[in-house]
Amino acid sequence: MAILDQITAACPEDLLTEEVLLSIGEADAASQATLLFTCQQAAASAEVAGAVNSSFLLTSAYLVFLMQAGFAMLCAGSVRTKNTMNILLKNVIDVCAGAIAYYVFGWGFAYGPNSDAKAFIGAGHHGLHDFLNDRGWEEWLFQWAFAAAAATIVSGAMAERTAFSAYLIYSVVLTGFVYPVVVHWVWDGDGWLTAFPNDFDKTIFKNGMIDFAGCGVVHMTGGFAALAGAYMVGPRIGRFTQDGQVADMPGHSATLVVLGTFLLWFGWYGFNPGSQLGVASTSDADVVARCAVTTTLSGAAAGLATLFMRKFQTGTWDLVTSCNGSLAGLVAITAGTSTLEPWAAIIAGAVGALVFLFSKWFILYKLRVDDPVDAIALHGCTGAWGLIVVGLFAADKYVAQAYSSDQDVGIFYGGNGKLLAAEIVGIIVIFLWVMATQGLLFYALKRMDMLRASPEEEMEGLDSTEHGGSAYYTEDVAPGKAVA
Amino acid sequence: MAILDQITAACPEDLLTEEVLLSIGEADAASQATLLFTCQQAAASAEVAGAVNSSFLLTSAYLVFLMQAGFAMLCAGSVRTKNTMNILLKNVIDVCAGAIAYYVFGWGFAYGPNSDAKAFIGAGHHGLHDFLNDRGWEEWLFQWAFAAAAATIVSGAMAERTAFSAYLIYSVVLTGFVYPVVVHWVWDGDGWLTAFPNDFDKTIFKNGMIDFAGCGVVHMTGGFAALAGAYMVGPRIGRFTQDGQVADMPGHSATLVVLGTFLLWFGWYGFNPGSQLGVASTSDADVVARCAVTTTLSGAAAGLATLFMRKFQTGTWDLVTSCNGSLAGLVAITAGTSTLEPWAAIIAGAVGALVFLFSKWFILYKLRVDDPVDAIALHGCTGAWGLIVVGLFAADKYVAQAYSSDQDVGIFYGGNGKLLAAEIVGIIVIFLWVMATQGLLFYALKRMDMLRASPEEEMEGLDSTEHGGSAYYTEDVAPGKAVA
Amino acid sequence: MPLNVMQLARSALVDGEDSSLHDRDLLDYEFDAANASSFWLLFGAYLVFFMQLGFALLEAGSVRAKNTKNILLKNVLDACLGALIWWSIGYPLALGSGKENNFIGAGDFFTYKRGADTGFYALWMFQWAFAATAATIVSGAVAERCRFIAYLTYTVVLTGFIYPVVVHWGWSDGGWLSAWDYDYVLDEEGEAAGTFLNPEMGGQGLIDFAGSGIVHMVGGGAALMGAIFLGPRLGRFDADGKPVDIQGHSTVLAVMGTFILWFGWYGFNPCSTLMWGAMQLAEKVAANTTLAAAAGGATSFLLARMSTGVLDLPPALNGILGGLVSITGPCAVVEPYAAVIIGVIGGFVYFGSHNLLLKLKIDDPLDASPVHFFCGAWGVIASGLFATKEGVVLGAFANDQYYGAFYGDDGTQLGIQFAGMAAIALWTCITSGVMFFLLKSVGILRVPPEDELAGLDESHHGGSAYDMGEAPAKA
Repeated sequence: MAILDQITAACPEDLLTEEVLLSIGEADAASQATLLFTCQQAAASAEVAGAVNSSFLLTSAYLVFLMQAGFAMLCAGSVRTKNTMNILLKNVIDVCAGAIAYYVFGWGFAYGPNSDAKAFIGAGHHGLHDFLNDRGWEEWLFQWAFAAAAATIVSGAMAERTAFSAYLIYSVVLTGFVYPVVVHWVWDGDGWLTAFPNDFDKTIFKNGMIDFAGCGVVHMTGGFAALAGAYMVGPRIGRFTQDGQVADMPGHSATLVVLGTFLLWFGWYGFNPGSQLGVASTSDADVVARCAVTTTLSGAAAGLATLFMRKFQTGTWDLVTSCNGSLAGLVAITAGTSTLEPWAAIIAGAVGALVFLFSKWFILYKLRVDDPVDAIALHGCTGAWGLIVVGLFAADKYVAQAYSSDQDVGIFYGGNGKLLAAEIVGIIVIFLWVMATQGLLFYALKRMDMLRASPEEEMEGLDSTEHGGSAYYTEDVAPGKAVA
Repeated sequence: MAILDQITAACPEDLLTEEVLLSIGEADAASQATLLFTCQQAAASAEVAGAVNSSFLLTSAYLVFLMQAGFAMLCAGSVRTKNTMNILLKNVIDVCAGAIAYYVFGWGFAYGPNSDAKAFIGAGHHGLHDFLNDRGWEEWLFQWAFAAAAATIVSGAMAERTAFSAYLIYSVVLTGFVYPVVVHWVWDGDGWLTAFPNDFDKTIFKNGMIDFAGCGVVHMTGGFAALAGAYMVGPRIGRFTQDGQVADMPGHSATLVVLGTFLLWFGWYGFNPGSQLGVASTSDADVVARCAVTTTLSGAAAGLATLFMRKFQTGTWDLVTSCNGSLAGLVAITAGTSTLEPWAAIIAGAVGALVFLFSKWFILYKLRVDDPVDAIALHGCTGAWGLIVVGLFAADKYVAQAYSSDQDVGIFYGGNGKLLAAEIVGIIVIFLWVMATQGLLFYALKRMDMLRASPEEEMEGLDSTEHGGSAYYTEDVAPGKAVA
Repeated sequence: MPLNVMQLARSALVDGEDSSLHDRDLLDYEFDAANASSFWLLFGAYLVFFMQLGFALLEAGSVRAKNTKNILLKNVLDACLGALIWWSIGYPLALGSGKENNFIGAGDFFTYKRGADTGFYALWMFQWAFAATAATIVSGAVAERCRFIAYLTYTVVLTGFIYPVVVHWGWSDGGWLSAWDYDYVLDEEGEAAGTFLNPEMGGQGLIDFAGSGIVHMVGGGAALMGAIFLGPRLGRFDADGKPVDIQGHSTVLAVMGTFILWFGWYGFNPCSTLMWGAMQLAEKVAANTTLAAAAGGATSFLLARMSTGVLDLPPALNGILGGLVSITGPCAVVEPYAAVIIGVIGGFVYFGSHNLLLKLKIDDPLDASPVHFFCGAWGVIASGLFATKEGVVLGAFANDQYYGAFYGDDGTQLGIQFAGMAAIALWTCITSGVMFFLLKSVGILRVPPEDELAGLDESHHGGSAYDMGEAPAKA
């Protein structure tokens, strides 16, 4: 009978035991139709759930993409007028070159399924080849947006003195190779650090390192690549005076800094909650909404803490540092956003602000590395703190919800230290990997004399030497040079 | 039998009366399987619907959060260069301090379930304690974004002359206490003004006051707090000349004003449609889409009306006032966005523009209160007009859809005036509450001599006196002062 | 047969309204994909509306400081005026549910009586945001010299007539170019016995998924006509006819605008699936959009580097936009590698047409016509080359018999794409050309030279956009 065949096709197999099938055959037409309709309905509903997840991930990817605009504005506001176009172009090219590099190389190294060294690096899916057998487009888009964010972190730290072509090479190497490898370790089921392992025996401490949205993967990678770069390229001319003092070099527009901060905060609502990758079940929706709340509270607490610490330190209400402080809070919560209680998020943010201010001071005065936007302190050091937070405060019920109940929890919740140890191993390994690969790259560029603009160019400003003009023409009259 | 146990587990209890259970036991296997599957299905579908609603509310909250960037840019563009950092920092801190204050105090006063004076104020849920038993995380986030928006309205009105620490105190008091109480009255089921009452006998006129997205709750509260603040702090030096003339003090960047306007308009699509709190049912989806349309048409009509009125009045095509005009249209539709026809939205917006322009003139020339961004006229007065609009134009079928069919409708749709009367009572009470509490606060600050910067500071600009520098450095050379 | 069990199951499932379980959220079966589609469309509308901000900032940054307020005001009004026109006559002429007509729609004026239809308002919002986009494109090309009254006129005509007609052709279910134009075959008794697809176009319609032709060519074509009839800005070409660079006043604003446009494009393209159920398609569209934008930006950036030796920003920004415009039409029917190729060629098209306009001494301050008109035309043609058969099926184009020439189609689809491209170009250029000609002949098109030199902000808008010093304290 046709309707029986239809029922067999549409209904899940475990429902249709022999007994049930027999009795369906004997039932009246109305009952049969009801069953068929129910089963079709179920299939349609499952499809809707899938679409809910896809659209959620797409939306999150768009928000993370908008963080590029945030980075661009933040960095532009933090540099001097004469280098504005230079830093803006770096941000634009990060996105463009990042998309192509991630399409050709990056995704494959991060998530490709055909690798011989599964724990270390992926292979396959390059150029999205054979991609759809395993994955959805929205996953690629979301991951690309993260890769571009990691790359962009560096641009500010090397601002005002780096040759453009060197930056272009760096950007492709980071999004194409260095960053995807870290992603593979921590987020791919085969990686040796992952907290979502295909096989718990093959991940670190048979437990894995929890890095929900990428304190280590994204922020430490970007932040310590920035350290390698800023160290190799050296300080801006005039940053350290001859008697060893540090000269203040304020950015040219605090308005742009605030605009960038708000855009980044807005984009973070894609970055953190989106990392749950789905929203269609009650538990997913709960995790997603909790991520949004902890993100908010951590950013807020860090902003306030920075404001008061700076007031105490300098006697002024410091806008730009407060903005960076609230970003530090957002970085600090990125790893633990799904597993921390709201009060723990406030602690993570407030202490994160302290970590940020201390490492900002340490990098500038002790290491004497010149970082115009404090990217190293903000993303690298505070990112490491964010990983430690997880080892301390990850709550048992939330770990069970977002990961699994077999995994270790924060030591304040009775964890046995495996999680904290995994986080610390992760911090060390990511630091070493990034410093080694990016340090080598920047060193090579330096030896080839490609890394830094000449002192004359730097004094004049890169906008006029590399980019053919200035970012601003407030004068009424056009400069009047003829176009070639 | 296993399948009966499964049915008992999966189906809602009130479905399974004794009679039904008996008859299920007698039914054939197919019927039993159908019922089981239907119940499972229903649960799965409800789960997806719940997730769609959560994700809708989160997205709306993100958009409302982005309005902070809009306020920041709008206010920054409307003040003079020398006070830019000051106003930007106020906006940043509104978000940060607002989040902490709303977390600790605000939500509990607004929606806490354990109050002894249920009609007036809530209690419980402070610090999100025991929160998850009743509510979802996304609800807190959405409400926090509204609280921060209400607080930020004031910053512009008191710009360029208020001491920063006074503003900090105000901001915490508003988001922690004054605003949540109004929310409780109008939006909590126990409030005495609410249109969603748990018990119709306990709300005003047994009908309630319709304020869908917060003309009264958010905009009047912010707007009249701004009036109290601007009146207490007094006009900027030079705003009123000695012969009683009003001196023009244009803001420093019209570009920032437009940027802010568009960000606000974009965010309003979270503010108004998001206030339906859900989208998954057909009637919810209808209401949400209609809110978006009425919001658009009212903002558009008000922008155009302002443009032509200003052209008639001044002879120029006035950009900044037109931007504020379209924002006035958005304010004017906020209360009635779910219950007005599109043509009524256009009327609400166009008349709203008139209300805005008239009250702007009245406040400046008659009350002689100096409001650099016209926040009082824009949010306070136009917000009151928005409540009246509802009493006039709320359409019967839309009230039935978004509220209930028992409630009164606008008098142009045959209402008996109860709704209009409730709106007017709401306007008066919110005005008095805000003026009394905030007036007292600002008066106390003034008496303690904490409210206003000194004349010298004001002349020099708050950026350099309170915030350690200028927002802009267009000069090439760093000031070269050593960092503390 | 214990009927009550089956009835319970049925009523719980089918008509929740009458069920005794109505009040339980658990059995709220009202939720279905149609409501989610409304949400999807609204979300898309918000993102596309956000593009207004992108255009505003891009255009403001690309003009001189003295005309900033002027161009910003135009962008604000495109949203305001656009909404009221689209509400009153635009939507009705484009997609109104009136009498069947291949050329122009009619019905649903003032959204009258449609408010109760589920999903109507969501679609209206989405379409409004598109209409406002088409109108905004023009303001860049006529920047710094167009009279405000002329601006008001062309916005009304463009959003109220020129653009809706093209939408009707290409996207309505009755348009002569539409891939969803059905004619009903009647049997002897006059009953519908079958459907016949797009008789005007030989059974197939134009593949223009999100509007490379329908939106961008219309906006870009009107922009080109505006730039031609207005003539170049004073000082744009020197006495020998060589172009003189006129720099925009802020690159920061241009970059900010470009990023916001790219962001908004994720509403423009993926949400053009219009349906929640087509999320897999939306994902692919989003990925294609990204790749084409990146490829277009990189290409144009490198071309400019090779031709001028300068690592310049505007070519990169316009190249990104050129890539986005190019992929807007084909985004649903092509593979990712094709999206990269389309973006690369889009970069060339932008760069070439930019230089062509300079040769012809046409001054388009924002390069609105190279980006939107020429890259839009390339996007329409690209569909005829790169559309895969699977893509045409997945993109829900009603007739999947025709697809891209590179995949073995006999060229029919490519021919249709050329015909559609030519029709849109001719319609737009002729109607908007006539309009700009009329405005010019009555002398209200261009501001007087002294106003232009002083700047429109000073002469029309009551002062400069910026006041970086102390307040003038004028009474």
